Amino acid sequence: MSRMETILSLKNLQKTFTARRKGKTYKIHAVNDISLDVRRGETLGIVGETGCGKTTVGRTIIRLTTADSGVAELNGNDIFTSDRQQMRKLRLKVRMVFQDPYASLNPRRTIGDSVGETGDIHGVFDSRRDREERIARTLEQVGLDASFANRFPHQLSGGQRQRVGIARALLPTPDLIIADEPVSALDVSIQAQVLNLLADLKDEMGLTMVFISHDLGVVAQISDRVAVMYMGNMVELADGPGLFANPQHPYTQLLIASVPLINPNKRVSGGIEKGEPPSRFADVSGCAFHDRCPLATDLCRTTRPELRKNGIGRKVACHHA
Amino acid sequence: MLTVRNLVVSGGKGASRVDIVSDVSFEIERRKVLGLVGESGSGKSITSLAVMGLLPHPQLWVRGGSIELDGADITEEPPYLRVERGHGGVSMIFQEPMTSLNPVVPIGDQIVEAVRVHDGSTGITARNRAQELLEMVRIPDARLQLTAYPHELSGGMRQRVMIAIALACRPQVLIADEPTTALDVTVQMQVLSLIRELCDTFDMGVLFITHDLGVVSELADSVSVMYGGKIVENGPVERLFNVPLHPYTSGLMNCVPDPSAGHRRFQTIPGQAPKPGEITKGCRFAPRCRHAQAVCTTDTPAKVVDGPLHSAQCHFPIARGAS
Amino acid sequence: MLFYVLRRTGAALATLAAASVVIFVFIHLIPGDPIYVLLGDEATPEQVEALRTRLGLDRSIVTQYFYWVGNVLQGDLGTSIFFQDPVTLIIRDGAETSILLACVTMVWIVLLGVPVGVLAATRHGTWIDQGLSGIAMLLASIPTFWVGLYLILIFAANLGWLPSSGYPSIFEEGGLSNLRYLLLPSLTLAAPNAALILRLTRASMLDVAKEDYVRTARSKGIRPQRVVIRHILRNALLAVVSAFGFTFAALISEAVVTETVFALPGIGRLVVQSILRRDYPVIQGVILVIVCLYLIINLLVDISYRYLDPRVELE
Amino acid sequence: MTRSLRPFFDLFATRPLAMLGLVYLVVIIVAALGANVLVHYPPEQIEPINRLSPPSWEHWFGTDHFGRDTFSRVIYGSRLALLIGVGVVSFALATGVPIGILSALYPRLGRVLMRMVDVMMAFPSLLMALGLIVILGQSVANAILAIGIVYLTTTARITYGVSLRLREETYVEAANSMGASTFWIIRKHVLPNMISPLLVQASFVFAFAQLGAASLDFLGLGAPPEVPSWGNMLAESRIYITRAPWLLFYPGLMIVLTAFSLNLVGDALRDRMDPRFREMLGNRGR
Amino acid sequence: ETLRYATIGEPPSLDLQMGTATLATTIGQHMFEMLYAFDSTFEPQPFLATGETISDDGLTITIGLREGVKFHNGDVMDADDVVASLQRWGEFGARGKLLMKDVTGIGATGPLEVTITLAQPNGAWKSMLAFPNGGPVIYPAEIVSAAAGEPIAAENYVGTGPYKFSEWRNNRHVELVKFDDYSGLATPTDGYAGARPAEIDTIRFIPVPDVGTRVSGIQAGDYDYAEFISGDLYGILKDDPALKIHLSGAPIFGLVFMNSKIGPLAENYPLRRAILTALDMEEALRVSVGEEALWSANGSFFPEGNIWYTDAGTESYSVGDPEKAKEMAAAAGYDGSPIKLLVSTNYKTHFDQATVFTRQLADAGINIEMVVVDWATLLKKRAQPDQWDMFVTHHGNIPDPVLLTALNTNYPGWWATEEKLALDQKFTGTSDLDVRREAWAGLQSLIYEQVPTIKVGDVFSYDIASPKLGNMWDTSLIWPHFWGVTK
Ligand SMILES: Nc1ncnc2c1ncn2[C@@H]1O[C@H](COP(=O)(O)OP(=O)(O)OP(=O)(O)O)[C@@H](O)[C@H]1O
Ligand SMILES: Nc1ncnc2c1ncn2[C@@H]1O[C@H](COP(=O)(O)OP(=O)(O)OP(=O)(O)O)[C@@H](O)[C@H]1O
Ligand SMILES: [Mg+2]
Ligand SMILES: [Mg+2]
Ligand code: NI
Repeated sequence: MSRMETILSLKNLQKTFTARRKGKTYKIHAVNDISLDVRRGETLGIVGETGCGKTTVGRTIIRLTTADSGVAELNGNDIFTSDRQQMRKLRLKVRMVFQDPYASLNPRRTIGDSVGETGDIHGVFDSRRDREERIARTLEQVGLDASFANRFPHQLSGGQRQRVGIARALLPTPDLIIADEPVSALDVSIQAQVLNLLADLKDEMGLTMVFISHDLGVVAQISDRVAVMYMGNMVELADGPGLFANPQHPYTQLLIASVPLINPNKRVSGGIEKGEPPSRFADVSGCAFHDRCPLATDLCRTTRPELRKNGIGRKVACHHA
Repeated sequence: MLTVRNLVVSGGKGASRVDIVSDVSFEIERRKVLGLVGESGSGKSITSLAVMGLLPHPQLWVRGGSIELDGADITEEPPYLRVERGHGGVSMIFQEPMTSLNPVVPIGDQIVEAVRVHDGSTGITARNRAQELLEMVRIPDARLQLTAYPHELSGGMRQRVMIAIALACRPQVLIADEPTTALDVTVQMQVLSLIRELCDTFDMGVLFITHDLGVVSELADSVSVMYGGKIVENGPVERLFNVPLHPYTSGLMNCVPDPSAGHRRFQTIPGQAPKPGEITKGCRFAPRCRHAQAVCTTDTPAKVVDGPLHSAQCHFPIARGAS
Repeated sequence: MLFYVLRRTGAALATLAAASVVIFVFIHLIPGDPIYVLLGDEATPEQVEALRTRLGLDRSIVTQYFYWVGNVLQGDLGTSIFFQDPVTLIIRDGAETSILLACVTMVWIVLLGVPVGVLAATRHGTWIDQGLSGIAMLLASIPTFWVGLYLILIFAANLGWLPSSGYPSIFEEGGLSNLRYLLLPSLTLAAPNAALILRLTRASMLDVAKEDYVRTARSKGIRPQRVVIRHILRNALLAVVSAFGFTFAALISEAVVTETVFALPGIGRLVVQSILRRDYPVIQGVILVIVCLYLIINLLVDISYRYLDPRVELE
Repeated sequence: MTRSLRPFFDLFATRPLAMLGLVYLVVIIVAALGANVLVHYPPEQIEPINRLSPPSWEHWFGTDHFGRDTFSRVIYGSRLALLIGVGVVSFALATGVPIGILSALYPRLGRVLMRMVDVMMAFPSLLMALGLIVILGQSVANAILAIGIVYLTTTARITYGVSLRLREETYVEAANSMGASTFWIIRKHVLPNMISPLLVQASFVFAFAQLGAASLDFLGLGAPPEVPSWGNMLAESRIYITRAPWLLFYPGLMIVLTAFSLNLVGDALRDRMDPRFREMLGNRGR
Repeated sequence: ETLRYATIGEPPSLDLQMGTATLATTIGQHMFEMLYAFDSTFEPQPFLATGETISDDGLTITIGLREGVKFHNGDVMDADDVVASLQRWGEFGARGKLLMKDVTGIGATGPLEVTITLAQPNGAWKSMLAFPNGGPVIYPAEIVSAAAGEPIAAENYVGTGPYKFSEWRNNRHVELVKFDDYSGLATPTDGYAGARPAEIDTIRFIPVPDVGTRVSGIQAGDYDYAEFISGDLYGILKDDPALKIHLSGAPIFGLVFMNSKIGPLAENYPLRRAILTALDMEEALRVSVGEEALWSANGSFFPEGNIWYTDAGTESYSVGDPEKAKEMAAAAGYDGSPIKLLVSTNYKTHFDQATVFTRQLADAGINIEMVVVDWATLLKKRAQPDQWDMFVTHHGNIPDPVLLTALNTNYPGWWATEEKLALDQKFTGTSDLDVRREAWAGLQSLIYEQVPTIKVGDVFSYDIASPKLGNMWDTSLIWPHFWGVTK
């Protein structure tokens, strides 16, 4: 994880949704001015609570959602301004793994067809044989037998389906994988298998990955660097171990303290009483976290803190860290 | 207080009958939280529905065993009969706060409905009680929120409303079936501490169902681990987590990611959990177990004990056997 | 709310405008000519031309259209070629029958469809359920006029319990007791529709019965009947209510056959006859009115739907 | 093939009535195809001397007012029933499905198309069919077209609804993220997953087409009456309701049974599509 | 008391001068009266007239009018009313031209005297003044002059009859009420002639389109009288004590017209005769009517006993010989190309007959292509010569052959051969009955030779009535009437 070339670079990414409630129009700042670099070969984790904008970040990168403003560059090519043809090529390079392995597989297509779909769309296979071989090889890469190619999704278990989901993102080999909560639908024992698989693939193939999850534990164990999001803002960016050992932003601290651990000595206490994330319809001024933050001051209520390096060299968006 | 003995829940009739929950026994005491953990499909929810008397007939039914509450047999007795017969109450909070509340009825009315049945009070009294309950589960502006519809509340709030409804039934035992899975971690902590607190205030026992070992470890007094419809290990929380007997329990513990542990490979349990009726002989964990031997696939394991409260069903328990 | 109604009304008006063009074009595509119907066998070409000019049928379609629309906007639907009466009057008379027939039919549909649907759902999987569903489907499969003819034969001609046909307005002698004239027709018309509502009620009851909140309701210890009525039925009806709207609107056109069999002076029969004798103003007027009714009913259903279901936003 | 047929047999095994319906439909199809072999009177042969004779050995279902053999007309009628059913269904699907899919995938186009469908739906259906028949002239093809247009709208609506849902499916999203073209998505993802609801819709449309054709016949605007269709047999002979009831009975029975069977089969299919029902059958999806 | 009459449908305008619809006449004859009326032997008798004097050359007809005849609006009828009515009818009326082509003037020659002058003698004038169907019924002059070529509006239905117009509610009923000031004749009722005493207060004509419902309605007592019942029900109904059957005395007959303007049949008389030879009318009548008592395969255009009855040419009627027809067709050069037969389903009889003919012609190797349309389309299409070769219609009973549509050169078919025109001239150009009858025999035999139209056969329609109706006639002359009837 030394200095390496930047593969994906996001600058001032901004996305606002409008929603109507009770006859009023609300603006939801799903992604609020986020800048981020992903380096070749690394796994970048993004964590945060429901609705904080993690998925939106992932989706804007491959333009499943169009960003309002900002720049995204993949290998130096601007994603947001590329035309149809360039976009098609780009989608061969950046691939997604979806949260729900069942929903992301067409129940009427065989596993082989699903895995080979990207190749089929882009016409990368030389022949039927070539196609079958490469599908078989990819399936084996994710620990599935080549015979799975002829099965249907409903004949597979959850863990196997997610392996298929990953296999699909690997054929043909991409530059970047965006994995949106790829394991949160799985049981712990299966989750562990899949996480190991991802780690192995990364080592073997030098995969670059943006790993999105709400589960701090999972992110911690797979990511080289972690970005913490809150209400569309990036509040902290740090290397994995550092973040957990020494969280700087009060929100990160709250998050880490809330993770239930297998530690019979740590008991549920009445300590955490600081409310829920505010509704996304509310327009918050200043620091999005100020109403839950023990350190909040008037400054926090009025001015939005920038993400900047703090005293110990960590990027934090907090007036007090 | 609540005693479940050798509970067997079956589905299907005749040749296609399968036991979804087999031979499950546990006890719940006042002011104590029993954690029931296990992977998806292990039969936790079915067990809790059986206890509630809410199994979906005729697909599922109790084939054997008994459920007693304060000495009264309440097996397969639906809640309204329990009320009529004056048996004690068991209430339940369900996994999905989003879908467990009637979307077209204001939450106040939904609470009042329960208050009416269990307190016999009506009108303004019942309404006041409902408000009181909402305050008790720490819903701000309880009075105003009585007229709110479920979709106007956040997930955490809805789960609190569910708890309020459960409390309105004046339960002796509260069953919480994965009440926090759909919630964010920060909110989860609040709900957990609320349950813990109410358990003491209302002098009730709690059956807390989850797949998250971390949650039980922080909340429960004792734990039962379910696998393939059976309880494979149970014991007080410290014992179980410090010296697990069953290989499944320890395997599970190793799978759980821990943010403070940094990069590491997970230890995994290979394979996947059996479907109901898939394994009928021997130990159901045998195909996935590292310590399994021939006997595991043929004979049902006997109970091994480690102290008065801690026991497991295994031929080769970890503490005694390997490592 | 007001905004929503206005917006929806606007959309309905747009639909209406589009519909008016379609009606007009459609009608003038119909071959044949009211002139020949009116003048009969012996007409000379000069007579034909004279009448054509008088009726304004010699002008271009576009001119005729705008002429018509202009009049419609002033509340004048024109004059029937055949009756020489204002179309509005003719429709008003027929509308009483048709709307009343639709209402009485709706009552049957609700009285038969919903409770029986509930019964079938609560007895789900038993022979009662299967029997009821079977009968319902059978009813939905029988041609209406068949039912009508037999009902007349049995209840009017043989037993003499009910009048065979016709319908004197309730505002005339006989008053409300004239509703008995609508008993057989409404039953005829209700049979297939009640069957559909029954099946819909049953299906959505079963759907709702599987919802988590029903389980929550049961867990509270309230009685099963109350669970069915307050929690299941209430939500199940949400799906049924929108079907009511469609059904009501459909009844008015389905009534064509019933009105013919029972010789009812309704707008369904009126429009068929008008088509057959090419009474353009009446066809246009009636269809326009039916389209309006359809739009109004749907608007009402949507609004009531939004009242019944708090989740739906009044966008 | 076996893979996709199996569940159907499972389904019908649990539903004896639906099974009966299916068997009946097969019998009707066979009868329609083999009509020439099955009957020993041509359906249009007139024998005025033997008119309105009751069922007998000679004429199993009696004769009509032309002295034509009702049995043979009923059997030949199944041809027209099939023709009308298949014709209407094909027309409704061939037009409604593309409209529905395109509207869902191209929202801007969809707004226009669906508004048009709305306008069409606002027209009373039977009257619209009637008007079309008058415009186009009375023939079987035109009856099919007129009824088909009526069901075009509902088919388009259903397709639109399903497509909207499918458009949101994660696997469609996934295909999108792979750079798939719209055509690819329609072909590989939308159409194949629409088959079940369309099948259900088709079976109901088939049933209602029979009833609709019968209503048109009743109003004297159906298929020209020399073609034996059950509907116009009924309509033609309704004045003999007391004089020669068998004339109404047999064709009526055929319509009822056919519509009933189709409804049964459609209903069973619908239940099968319901994932909850599938769950009960044991092949749990997720 | 109300008499409820179930009609087959709704009449077009009740302005009898303008239209020829049967139903309009049935209803209208209760309100409107004419100078003459037919007695039971179809002899025109003075009605509003007191009688006539005809000049020796037969060119001047002076008609005296009854005194003190009251219109429904209270006015008293005088010569001006009659003149205005006759003039309007002559100019715009449905059948007016047939007489008016010979008329040079109509004038009032006294307060109660009208004089008609003719260019040449006309033998049909009296019948035409007695025939209400599309005929010169007498309206008040101011109403007539206001209406001119337009059909009279409902509120202006003012006549002199025993019933006056009350209301017309579409699809519900047309209601007539007794006219208390009716000034009728004192002579005994005889056919339509003589006294017309109104016994029942109100008559309602209620449209009941479905024949089954009309029958059930009589059985259930909802109606007192129902018209046009299917022939096949005759057998059952004639023994039903709950109702009485009333046969029409005047047969209706089916006609199949051929296109004399263009197409394969235009001038190919041998082929037309081949077609005629192939047809067996008894089959067609049996199928379309049923009960034998209700039809008669009569080739003459008038029933036996009628003064116009003749069997000239009828040996070619209903031959039903496919073999011979085939030969004839071959000889006529028929090549098997389809012949378009226009028919509507609105009249079941038409359709049934067309179906039988198509079969019969197929047996003779003549290929008929049925074009099935609704009646309104048929009316429009038959006016366009290129749209059809044959079409099916029917014809009501008429008092004089001049009224026969087939003889009208403007009528679709457009039969106007030299032979026909010559005979026509002979027929209409005199008032001598014998000459006219002879000419008519010639015309009828020419019809069987040139086949401009084919007569199918006589059909006697029947109606049913509740037995409660008293003083009822047994068979109606042409249209059922209810003066004199009690309930
Ligand atoms: N298409 C959309 N229209 C309107 N609002 C949207 C849309 N997509 C997302 N949002 C809103 O944007 C915010 C961010 O959504 P996003 O899905 O990115 O969050 P997330 O962090 O992925 O949440 P989760 O953990 O629940 O997946 C949410 O408040 C959501 O309601
Ligand atoms: N109605 C039913 N009929 C038959 N089998 C059922 C039925 N409901 C559930 N099952 C089966 O019973 C088993 C246990 O289900 P249960 O819901 O108790 O699991 P769980 O432990 O609660 O899982 P999760 O963590 O996913 O909630 C599952 O394998 C399921 O397939
Ligand atoms: Mg997300
Ligand atoms: Mg569960
Ligand atoms: Ni989790």
